[in-house]
Amino acid sequence: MAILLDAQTKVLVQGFTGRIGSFHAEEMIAYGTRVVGGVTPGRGGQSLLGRPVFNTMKEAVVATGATASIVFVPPPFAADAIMEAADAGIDYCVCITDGIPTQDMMRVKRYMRRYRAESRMRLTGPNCAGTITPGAALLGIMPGHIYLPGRIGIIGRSGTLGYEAASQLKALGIGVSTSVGIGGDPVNGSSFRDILELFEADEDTDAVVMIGEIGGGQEAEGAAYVRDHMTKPVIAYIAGLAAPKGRRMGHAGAIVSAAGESAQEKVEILQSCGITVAPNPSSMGVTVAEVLARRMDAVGPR
Amino acid sequence: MAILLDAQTKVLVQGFTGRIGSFHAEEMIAYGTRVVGGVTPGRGGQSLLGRPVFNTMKEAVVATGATASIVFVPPPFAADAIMEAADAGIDYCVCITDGIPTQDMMRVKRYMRRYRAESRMRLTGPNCAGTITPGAALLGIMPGHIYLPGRIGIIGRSGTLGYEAASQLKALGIGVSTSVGIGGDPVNGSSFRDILELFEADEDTDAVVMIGEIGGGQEAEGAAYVRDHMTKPVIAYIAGLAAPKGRRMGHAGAIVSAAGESAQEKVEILQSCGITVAPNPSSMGVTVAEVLARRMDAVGPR
Amino acid sequence: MDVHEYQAKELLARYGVPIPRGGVVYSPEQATYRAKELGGSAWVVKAQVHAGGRGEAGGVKVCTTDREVNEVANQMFGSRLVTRQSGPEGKLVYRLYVEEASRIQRELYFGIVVDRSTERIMVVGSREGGVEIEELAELRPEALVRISVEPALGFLEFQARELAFALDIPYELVPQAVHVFRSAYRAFRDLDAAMVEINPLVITDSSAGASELVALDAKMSFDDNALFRHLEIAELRDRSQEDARESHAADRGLAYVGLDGDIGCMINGAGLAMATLDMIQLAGGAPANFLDIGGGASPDRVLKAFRAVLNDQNVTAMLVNIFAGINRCDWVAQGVVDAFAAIDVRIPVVVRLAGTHVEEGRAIIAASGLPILTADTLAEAAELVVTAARREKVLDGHPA
Amino acid sequence: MDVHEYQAKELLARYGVPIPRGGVVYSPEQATYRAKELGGSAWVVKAQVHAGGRGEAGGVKVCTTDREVNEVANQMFGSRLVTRQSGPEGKLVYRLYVEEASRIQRELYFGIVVDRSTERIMVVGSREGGVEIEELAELRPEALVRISVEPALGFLEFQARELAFALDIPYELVPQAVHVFRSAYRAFRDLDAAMVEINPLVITDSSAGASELVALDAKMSFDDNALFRHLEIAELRDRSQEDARESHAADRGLAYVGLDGDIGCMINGAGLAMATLDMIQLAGGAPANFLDIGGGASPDRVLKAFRAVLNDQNVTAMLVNIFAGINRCDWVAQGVVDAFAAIDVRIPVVVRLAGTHVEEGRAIIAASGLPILTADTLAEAAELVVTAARREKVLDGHPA
Repeated sequence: MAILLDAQTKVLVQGFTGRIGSFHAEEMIAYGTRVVGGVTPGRGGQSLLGRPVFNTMKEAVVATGATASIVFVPPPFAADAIMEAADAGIDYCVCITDGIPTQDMMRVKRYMRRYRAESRMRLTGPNCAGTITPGAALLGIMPGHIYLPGRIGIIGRSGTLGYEAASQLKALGIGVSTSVGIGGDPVNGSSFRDILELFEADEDTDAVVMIGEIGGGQEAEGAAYVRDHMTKPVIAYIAGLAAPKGRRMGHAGAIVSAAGESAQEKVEILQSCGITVAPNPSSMGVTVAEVLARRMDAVGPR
Repeated sequence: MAILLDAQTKVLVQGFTGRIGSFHAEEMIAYGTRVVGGVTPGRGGQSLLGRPVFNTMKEAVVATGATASIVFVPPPFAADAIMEAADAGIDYCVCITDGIPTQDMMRVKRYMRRYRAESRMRLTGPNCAGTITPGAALLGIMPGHIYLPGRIGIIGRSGTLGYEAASQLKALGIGVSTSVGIGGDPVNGSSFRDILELFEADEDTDAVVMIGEIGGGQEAEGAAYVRDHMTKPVIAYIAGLAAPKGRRMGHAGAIVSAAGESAQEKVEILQSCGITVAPNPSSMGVTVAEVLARRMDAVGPR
Repeated sequence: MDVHEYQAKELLARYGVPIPRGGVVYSPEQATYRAKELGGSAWVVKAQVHAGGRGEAGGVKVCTTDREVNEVANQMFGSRLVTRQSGPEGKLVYRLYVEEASRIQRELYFGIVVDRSTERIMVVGSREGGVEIEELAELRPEALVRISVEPALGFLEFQARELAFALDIPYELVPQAVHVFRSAYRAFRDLDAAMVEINPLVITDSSAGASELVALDAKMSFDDNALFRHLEIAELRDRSQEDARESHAADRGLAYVGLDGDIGCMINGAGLAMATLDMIQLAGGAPANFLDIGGGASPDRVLKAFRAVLNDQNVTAMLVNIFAGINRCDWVAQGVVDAFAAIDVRIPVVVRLAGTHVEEGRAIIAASGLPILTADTLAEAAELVVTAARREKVLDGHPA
Repeated sequence: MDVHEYQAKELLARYGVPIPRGGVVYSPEQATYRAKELGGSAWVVKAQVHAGGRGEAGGVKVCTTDREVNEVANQMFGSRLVTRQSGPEGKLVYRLYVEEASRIQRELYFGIVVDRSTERIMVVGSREGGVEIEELAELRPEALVRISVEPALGFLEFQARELAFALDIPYELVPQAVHVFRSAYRAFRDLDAAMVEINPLVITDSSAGASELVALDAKMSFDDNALFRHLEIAELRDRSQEDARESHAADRGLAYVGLDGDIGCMINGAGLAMATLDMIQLAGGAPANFLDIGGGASPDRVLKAFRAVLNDQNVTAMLVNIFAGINRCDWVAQGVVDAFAAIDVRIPVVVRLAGTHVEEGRAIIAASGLPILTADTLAEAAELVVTAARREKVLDGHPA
C-alpha cells in the first residue's frame, strides 16, 4: 500500500463545511479518496457532498470507522482539532493549516505523548500540502495529475517544491509510491526521520527523495538515520542557498539561526551521510534517474 | 535486602539543616542508616553531623553517589524538592512533609512520568512516617526500637498505626522485613499495589500486613492485586469504622466521598479477595500469628 | 474549606461564568432594598449556609413582592436551617442572597472534582441537573459524563465541546457552554479548589430574549493544604458555619472532628486516632471526637488538647492514647500532669503510652499521684474508658 | 516580530523582572527632562533600534550632566545607526531610552528560546554576560548552561535554583535570581515570545547598598503566528525599523523578504520560492526579493504582488514562477495580463507556469500579445531572467 494512505483508507475532513475544507474535500473525492464524512461543530446531522457531518470527532469515528483525518481548521483552533483527532482514535492525521502558534504545536506534541507509541496517532504537517499515494488516494491539496504512480517516495517540507519534484519525475517516466509533506513549521508532527523509517520498511518503495530547506536540524537527523539504517538510496535537495542568515523565508521554520542550519552546511552533512544531493532544484528528477540507473547497473538485470 | 532500603543504601537528607531535618538525620544515623550528606540551598560547602551540605541535589548525587533521599522540606516547597530528587537521578525518595497541596502532588506525579518506567524514581509519601528495614536502615521518623528484624512486610497509610502493628508483632516475637509508610494524602507516590508487588517479589518477606483506612480506592486496587497475583498471605486492618461519612479524619485523604470508600465496604472487598482482615486494631499482631500458624500447618514442618 | 453559594458564584463569575444578578444581605431591610435595586417582578431569597439540600428544607424561597421578600428574610434571619446535610443542629442563617428569578428551560449538572484513582482533575456533567449528584451516580451512573483532564494541558476546547454536545446543549449555546466549562475549570485549577459544582446550570427560557446558560446554584470547596497561597480564599472562612468545638481546636492547630458520643479522645496520629475510635465503638462506647495532636507534642500542646476535649459538655470520660515516634512519652505524661494542675478535671482519664521513652512516661504518671487510669495496650485502654464512661453516666443519673 | 529594548523591559518588568529606572523620550528636551526627573549623577542614553551591537556602534552613551544628555540626544535623534546587525543602511533612531546608570559588579547572560530539536522551551544562562551569545556558543559552548523546560510544568523552582548556582550567583541573591528567571519564563510563555534575552543581567555593586540583580539590556521577539491573541504586543510593531518594501508587502498579506539583487521574484510556495532564488543565483543572477504569493492567488493578489516587486527601484527584470496546486494557472495568467494593463511595466518579465490548468494559462499569456517571455521549466526560466537582467543593465549603462 505504499505508506500512510491507500485507496481503502477512510478519511474524515475536519473543518468540513468551511470554504476551504469543502473545496478540497470535493477534490479529494474526485481523486478517489474514500472521504466518509467530516466534522464541523454545530453542523452535526447535516450532510455535504453526500457525506454526513458530525459535531465531534468521536461521534464521527464511531459512526464511520474512519482511521485518517485532514485538518482545514483556522490557526487559532487547529491545535485543538489535532488533539481531538488523536483523542478520537484517528491513526493518521494531516494538518494543512498554516499559521499555528509554536507553543500550540509544542502542546500538541506533548499531548500526543500521553498515548503509547504503538497506538499514537501519526501527524504530518501543519503547514503542508498533504500526502498522496498516486492512483490510490489523496489527503491534501496537491494537484493529483502531476503524480505518476510508481516506486519513489518523496518527503518534503515545501508543497510546491514537492510538486516540482513529482513533475520532473513524471517527465522522465518515473512514478511515486507516496509523497508526504511534513510542513514548513519549526515544530511539526513528523520529521524526515519518521517518514524515512516508513519508506525504508515499505515494499513498494525503491528510493526516496528528501526535499529540505534552511532552518532546524531535522534534515541532519534524517541524514544520520540514512547513514546508519537505510538500505534504499536517498536523493536530496536543500532549498535556500541564496537565503541570508537570520531572515525568515516564508515558512515559519525557514530561518537560519544556529550552526548547521544553512543550506550549504546541510548539503555537506547530507553528502557525508551518503545521500546524493541534486545540485539545483531543476535537476531533482534527473538526479533520481541517475541514481536508479547506477543502482540497476550495480545490481545487474533481474 | 528486604525491599527499598538496606544498610548499604546511601541517603541524602533534603532540608538537612532545618530543625526537623537535622533532628531526624541524627536519629537515622544513630540507627545505622548510611546518611552521606544533605541539601539546603545556600548552605552548600558547610557541613553538619560530619556530613557535607550541598546547594542542589544534582551536586549532592554527583559528589556522594547517593541513591535515596528523604524530604523534610516545608509544604510550599516540598513538591519542588521531590522533582529535584527525581531529576538528580535518585532511585528512592521518601517524603515526610504533611500539608502539600493536592495539585502540587498531581504535578509531581505527572513530572515523574517523563522518565521511563524502569528508571523512574520511586516515591513513598508524602505525609508518611517513612520506611524502615529493621536492623539495617531507617529512612523516616519512626522509633526504631519497636521493630524486630524478621520476615513480615508492613504497608500502611498511617504512621502511628504502623507502630502499633510493629509493636504487636514484636510482643509476639514476630519480626519485620521492611515497613513502608505510603502516607495519608489523597495523591501519593506509591500505592498499596506498588508496594505489594515489591513484597511479593522479595525473598526476605513471607507475609504482608496492609493497614488501610477510609477514603480513596487504593485498598481495593491492592486487594485485586492480592487476589490475582500474590502467593504470599496478606493480613489487613482498615481504620475508620467509627468515622462519619463526608468528614475528613485528620489525614487529607481520609474522607469517605464515594461508594466503596467506607471502612466496612473496604473490609468486605478485602475479604472477598482472600485477605484476612483483623477485627480490630488491637488484634493485628495475633491475626498475623494465626495466619502464619495456619500456613505452617498447611505446609508442614520444613 | 467550604464557602457560601454567593462567594462561590462571585469567584466563578470572576473567571467568566455567568450568574444571575444578585447580592448578599445581612438584614430584612437590606433584602428589600436589594430586591428593589435588582428590579423585575420575582426574586429568589436564599439562606447562605454551608449545607446542601436548602431548597427542600425551606432555605430557598421565590418571592414576587418586596413585602414578601421582607417577610421571608425576617423568617430566615437568625434561624437555624436543618437540611439533610447540616446535622441535627442545623446551620445558623445570618446572610441571605437575593437574586433575580431566572426563567428556566432546562437544568443541567456540571461539576469538577479530583479523581483519586487517575490522580487527575475530572469534569462531570449530566443532562439531569438539580438533583443530587451522589444519588444520580449511585442510581443511574450512565447519566453522568466524566472527562479526565490532562494536567499538562488543562480542559481542552474539544473536550468542553464534547461535553456540551453530550449534554444536548443547543448548537447556538455550545460556544457559550465551552466558555463556561473552561472558565470553571480555570477557577478550580487557579484557586486550588477541591470541588466546584454548578447545580443546576440552567438554560434560560427564550421567552424574554435569547436563551443563555446561567449558574443558578454554585458550590466550591478548597484544598486546605493550599490556602497558604490563596489568602483571599482563606479570608472567606465563615466560623458561624463550623462546629464550635472544631473551630476552637483548629485555632490551636489541632485536627479535631466533633462526633456525637461521650468519650473524649486525644491521640497522636490520624490512623491511630481512627483505630482508637473503632476500638471504643467495638467496646460498646461512643467517641465524642476525633483528635490528632500530631507529632512533636509539647506539654503545652497536650494542655491545649485537653481543653479542646473537655470543652465538649457531653464528654464523660477521656482516653489519651499515645504511640510516641517523634513524640516522647515522658513529654506527653508531663503534659497530662500539667493539664490536671491547670484544669479542674472532673471526669475519669485513661492514659495509654507506648513507644519512645515509655518507661519514663509511665513513671511520671505513677509518681504524680493523680487519679489517672493507665493501660498497656489499645484494647485494654478502650475497655477501661468505656467502663468508666458508663459508670459516670450512671452516677450522673443517665441510664447507661 | 521584534520590539524595542524599552518595550521588552516594560513587558518583563510587568512579570517581575527588575529593570533600572528610566523612560523613553522622543526629543532632546524630553531626554534632559527625564534625566533630571530620574535624579542621580549618571545616565545612559540608548538609541532604540531593532538591531544588536548598538554599544560598539555608538548607540549607547553614558552621560554625567544634563547638558551631555542633551548633546548626545541631539546627535542620536534622526540619525541612522549602523550596527553589525542592522544592514548597511542602518536603522532610523527616533526614540531614545534614558535610564539611571547602574554600578556593575558582574555581568551575566540569560536567555530563553524555542529548542527545535527537543520541541521545548530552553533556558540558557552564562557567567559571561555582555558578549554576543552566538559567538560564545560557537567559541566556548561549555560556558553556556542549558535547561530544557517540561511544558506541562514550566520552569521549575529547582531548575531556576540550579541555574543560579551554576552562574555563581551569591547565596543571598539566589532567591531573587529564581524569581527573575521564572518571571522571564512566564513572560515568554504567556506572551508567546520567540526569544527573550537579558544581556547583560547584572549584579550591582554593593558600594551603594545591598547588591541586586537588574536586567540592564533586554530583547524580546514574538511568534508572528500567535499575535492574533496578543493585540497589545501586535501594537508595539515599529514600522520605522522595517524594510519599507517588506512593510508594504506585509500590509498586503504577502510574505516578502527584501534582498540586495536586481531580479524581482514572484512565486507561489515558500519552498519553490527559495529554490527559485537558488536557481537565479546559480545562473549568475542576484535576486531582489523573496516573495511567496501563497495559495489561492486571485488576479487581484497577483496585481498586488507585481506592485510589491516593482516598488523596488533596483529591479531590472522579473520572474513569475507558479506551480499551481490550489492555484490555477489560468487565474495567475489573467492576473499577470491585468497587471500589465494596470501598471506601466518597463522591465522584462519571464513567466513560468506549471500544474493545474497550465495549458489554459499559457494560452492566456500567448493570446495577450504582451512582451512576456515564457519558459516551461524552472531552469529555463532562471536562465531567461538572468540574461534579460544583464541586458537591461547594459542598456541602462550599468556594467553587467
